[in-house]
Amino acid sequence: MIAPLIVFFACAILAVLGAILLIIVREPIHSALSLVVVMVSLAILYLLLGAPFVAAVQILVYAGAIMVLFVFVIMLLNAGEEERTDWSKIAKWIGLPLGFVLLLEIAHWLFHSEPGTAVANGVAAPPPASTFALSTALFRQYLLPFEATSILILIAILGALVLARKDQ
Amino acid sequence: MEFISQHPVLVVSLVKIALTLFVVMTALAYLTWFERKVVARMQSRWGPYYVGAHGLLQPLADGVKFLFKEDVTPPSSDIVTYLLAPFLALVLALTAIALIPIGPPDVTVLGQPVFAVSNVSIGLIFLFSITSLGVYGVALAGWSSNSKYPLMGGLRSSAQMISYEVSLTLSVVGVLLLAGTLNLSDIVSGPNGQTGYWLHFIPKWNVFPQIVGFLCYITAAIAETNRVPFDLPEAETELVAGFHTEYSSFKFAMFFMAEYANMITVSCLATILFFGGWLSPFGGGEWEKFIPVLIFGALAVYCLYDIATELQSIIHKLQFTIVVGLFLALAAVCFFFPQYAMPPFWFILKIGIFMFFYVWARGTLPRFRYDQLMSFGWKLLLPVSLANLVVTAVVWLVMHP
Amino acid sequence: MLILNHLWIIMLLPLLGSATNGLLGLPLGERWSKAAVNAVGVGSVALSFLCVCEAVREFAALPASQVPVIRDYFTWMTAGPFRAGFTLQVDQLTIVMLLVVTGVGLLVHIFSVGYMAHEGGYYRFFSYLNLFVFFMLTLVLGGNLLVTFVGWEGVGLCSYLLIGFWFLKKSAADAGKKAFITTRIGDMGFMIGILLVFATFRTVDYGAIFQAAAPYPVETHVGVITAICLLLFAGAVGKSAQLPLYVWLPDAMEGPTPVSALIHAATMVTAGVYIVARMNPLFARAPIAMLVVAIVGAVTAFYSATIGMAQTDIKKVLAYSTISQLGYMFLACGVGAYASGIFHLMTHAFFKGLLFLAAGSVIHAMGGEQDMLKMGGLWKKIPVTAWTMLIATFAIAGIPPFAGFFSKDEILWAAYSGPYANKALWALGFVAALLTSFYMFRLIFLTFFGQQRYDEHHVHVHESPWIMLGPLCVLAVLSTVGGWFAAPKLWDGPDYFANYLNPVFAGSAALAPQIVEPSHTLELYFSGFAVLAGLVGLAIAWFVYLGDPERPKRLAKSLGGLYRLVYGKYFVDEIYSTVIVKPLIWGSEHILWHVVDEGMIDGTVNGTADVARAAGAQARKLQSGNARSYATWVIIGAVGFTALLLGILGMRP
Amino acid sequence: MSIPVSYYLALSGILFGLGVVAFVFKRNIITIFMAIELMLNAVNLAFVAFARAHNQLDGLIFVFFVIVVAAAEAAVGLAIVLALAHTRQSLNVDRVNLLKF
Repeated sequence: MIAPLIVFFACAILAVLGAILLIIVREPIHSALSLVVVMVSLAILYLLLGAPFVAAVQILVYAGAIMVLFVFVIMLLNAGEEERTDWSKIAKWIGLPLGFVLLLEIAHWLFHSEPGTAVANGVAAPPPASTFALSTALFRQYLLPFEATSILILIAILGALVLARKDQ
Repeated sequence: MEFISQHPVLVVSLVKIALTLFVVMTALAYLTWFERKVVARMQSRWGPYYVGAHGLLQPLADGVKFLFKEDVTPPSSDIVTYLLAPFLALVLALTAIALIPIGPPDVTVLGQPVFAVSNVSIGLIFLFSITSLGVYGVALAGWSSNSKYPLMGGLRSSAQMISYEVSLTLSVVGVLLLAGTLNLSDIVSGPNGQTGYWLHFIPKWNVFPQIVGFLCYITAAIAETNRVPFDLPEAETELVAGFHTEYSSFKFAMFFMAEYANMITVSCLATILFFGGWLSPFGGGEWEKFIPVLIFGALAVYCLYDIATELQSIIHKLQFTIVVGLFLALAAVCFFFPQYAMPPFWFILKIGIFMFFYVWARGTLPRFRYDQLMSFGWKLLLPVSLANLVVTAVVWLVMHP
Repeated sequence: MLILNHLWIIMLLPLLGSATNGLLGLPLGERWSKAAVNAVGVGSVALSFLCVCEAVREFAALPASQVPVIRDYFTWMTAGPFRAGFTLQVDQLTIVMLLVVTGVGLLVHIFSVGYMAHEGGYYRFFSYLNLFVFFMLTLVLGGNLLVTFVGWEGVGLCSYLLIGFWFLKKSAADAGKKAFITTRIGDMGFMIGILLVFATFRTVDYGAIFQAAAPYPVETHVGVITAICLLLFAGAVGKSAQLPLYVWLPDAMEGPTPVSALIHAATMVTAGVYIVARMNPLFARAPIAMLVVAIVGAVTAFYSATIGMAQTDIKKVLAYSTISQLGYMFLACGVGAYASGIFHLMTHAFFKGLLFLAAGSVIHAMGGEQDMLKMGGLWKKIPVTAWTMLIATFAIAGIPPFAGFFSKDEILWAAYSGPYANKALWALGFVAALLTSFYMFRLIFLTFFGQQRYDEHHVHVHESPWIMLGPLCVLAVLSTVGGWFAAPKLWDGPDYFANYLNPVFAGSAALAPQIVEPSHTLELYFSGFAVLAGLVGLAIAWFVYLGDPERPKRLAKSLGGLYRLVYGKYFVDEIYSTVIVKPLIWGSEHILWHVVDEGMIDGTVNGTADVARAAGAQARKLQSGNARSYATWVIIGAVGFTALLLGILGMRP
Repeated sequence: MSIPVSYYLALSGILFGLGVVAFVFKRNIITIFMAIELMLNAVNLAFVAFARAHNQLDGLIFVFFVIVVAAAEAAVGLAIVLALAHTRQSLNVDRVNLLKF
């Protein structure tokens, strides 16, 4: 079956295109949409990687909540096209090239990091991660960090409230 | 032929998809008719009456009207998103339905389960993730129209959907605790699903232990689908038509269908989670097939009586004879293939009840004010569903040491 | 085995009491009067006492094989080979100490309810007192030197807090500081001792130490064990107010009287004796150290007894008497009669606690007057106090059959005939005994007999409430019968107390030089002598103070310089202040402050600051305030780092 | 047919790099936030890929934590953006240089 490979490359190309689109478009909401595209394609990749639950959560939380929040704020502030000011010379002349350098570096490094034979899919692949096993790990082994994140969320909510209040 | 036998998955899936699409589309169309009829009765009117017998062809006429209306695209709009929005809305709404099992997973054709387009192991989460994307349709429509009212409508709806999605999800978790699975058909007929009885006569449906959760769910569901009394995104008295003000002809129709598709989806979910899905309240004995037979028979008889007395024009009489035939055919199917017909029958019956509930609410309830909406969602619904979750968890722990 | 398995309960209760009173005391005291504070303060100690009783019962049921009971609750600190757990240990010695601490502590708490009733900072007082009990229990329960040391410092702290309880009174505050600083000198030695112990034996757990010490021979010259013993003894000297670090104890009398009774008579000051007894296997291997202990003890006993003779402040007299009695205990330890030392520790806790409480009652009756010359003739007015105090006096003066007689007699006998016998020390102790009886009866006569030297109209004398008298009576009974464990010795019977403690001290007894046990009759004679000394002291006191009132003055005049010397406490405080304190102050002002601090330290700091400021002035140019520039810097870092990784690790990390 | 894990890793690397570029290149503060989200997503992909490669769940767990942190960050960050927009009337980070000396 060649199907997984096709799916992978389709999603990969889609994701990269989305990322590039995020950079080049000027309308913030378009950037948001392209980011959603990236996320959805990543979710499909997760499915391919045998992590359906993570894929679902990726869409549910990332695309469905966080990005909606972004869109909402953009609409609320009615953010128009961004003006391409270049007040930071260093960002213009050094930052961008270096960014690309970093891109190449990481890609190159990661590409060679694992011996290319590691099976990620196909016949010999392990079965997809069951939700049960996942939850067991999350609530037994990683209980403390889990609780910590819950506290983090709480604090974040409070912080958001305090920050966004007008009458200060 | 041997192609079919070689690729059963592909074929059956395609057939299922096509069938589902057809059925759902028709249902959408006739839901509008149903709604108009019921509301009309509540307001002691006749409702659609002349296009076809009892206005049976009204939806068709509407469809044609939508198709042939002029398609206006506001010049100042952001064209890409403007076009994208309605597609997004409708596609997502239809996709969600594909996850709904309307019958037991063990009924198969060519070794493929027939009653669900796709039976995902974590169907519930997927369903929620897809519906959660539904916000984009509305929000983008509101934004891309690039005019005041749609923007407000979009803002409202996105805020409202985000707010109520939380309660929606939380109210379901209680059921998940009871069922111990995310698979929709397992929730209905799994190892600790909803088969069986309490005290030999109360069906083991989650609605009884989870009544609070159910109430939270149905409230949040109505809000999620932007229906009365939570239809602020399209509050015509304040925002003309809300987010789809600038949409005309078929794009508008897509939003319209998306809304009804969402209604169906949440009703299906409610049925599966709280009302035992396709399970019959009488334990599914062999005799039950007579229930639908009798019902359809009665309907057929009523139609015949109608033909005899009520209907004047010959065309209407003809149409109704077709309807009679349809009813008789359904009755026959239910009688001869009960194992294929009964589960969908119960399922659709339950959904029908929910639909009636929707329409009923629309016919009776006034609309919320926006701040009321928000404070209701955050200050009442969310805490209640949370409390329900906690209580359920505690009780569950006590009962399963 | 409830308590023995959960020894921490005993300690925890007073701590909880202290915390409750300390944190909630103010609101409690305001809302539900002082009853709540009392309930918490006394209740916690009472419960703790009950727990101790239970522990004693369980301990008694234990087979000898399981003694000492050692419970290691959690690892407190580890560093390389070093490991100190939160270890608690119970053996016979601990049992005795526990009973003394919680028992006397309980009585003192009850007494305080009456005595402090009209004081401000009531809850504070009880909070401190409970805290003290907690630390004292930590000290005696501690299964290794570090836990003990925690208690050791803790009781020091509580002593400081309680001496300075009336911190608005300058003398009290100063006394507190003095006590703290003086004891710190000893604690320094104690700490070094602990370090040396670890350096030598690679452990701080008592059991392990003694096992590790087993192979060491008895040192005839000054070796490492001698050094350890002397250093630990230095701590003991500080804590137990022996020569030359005794000066803080008399001043500590500035604190409330119950405090003096509990901390500065019954428990804390005996910690030194406890630690010496606890480390007896080491001391047994360091005869020189033992000799030092014995000498210090005997000299202190005599020396402070002489000072006691001339004091007129009733509590000061008791303070010096305490010092001298502690001297006895060290003498006992020094001559290897640890059991007798602990025995005297216990009896002393009874009668000295009683004396202090009674004195407190007297002061209470006199409305705060402490000068004995302004008392007199109180016998009829406050009979209960008088009787109990008289009993205690008999006990301390060593009149049979009261408790003090047996313990002190044992000590003197051991000093005369024990394995480490030393006639000179015995002589000192004997004279000290005589003096003791003299100044104690002097106190009694001046206070209760003779014509009254205060005027009725200002002071109206009244007996204390029963909440104060109750403890007095209990202690009176104890200081009467407390010594009868050893009574059978008189007719050559066993000494139950010594036998009970025997397991703790057997090891060191084995190392003692062999001696021929002198005859029992001789022992009886010596007991006779001791009693005689007591009676003689009584007689002299009678003669001097119950004769005509002019006689003491004439006596003082005739003694002249000697009297002034004694009356001035040998001017030790003055000497210390001129020889040590003043130069210290001068040095710290002219050298440490002006040169070191202002010159070097401040100079360095300011210099650094200037450099930093100059550098910052340049560096802030980077702060363009543009977020994207900052982001660029981050990326530069990231790229550099990644490049580094790639460079070092090559293609395949 | 099997896909080498390194493909996924390379993809995640590329996405991360693009995120970095976006972070420097974009001026709109909200978009910059999105760039951060993009980087986080890239990291998530790497996590999931590793989890698959070593057939362990820990990677997936970490993805959850990353998502949670991202949510918190988005909440606070957008609140800051709102406050900023109210005070400065601009979303352009070039115009917001409060961190100046």
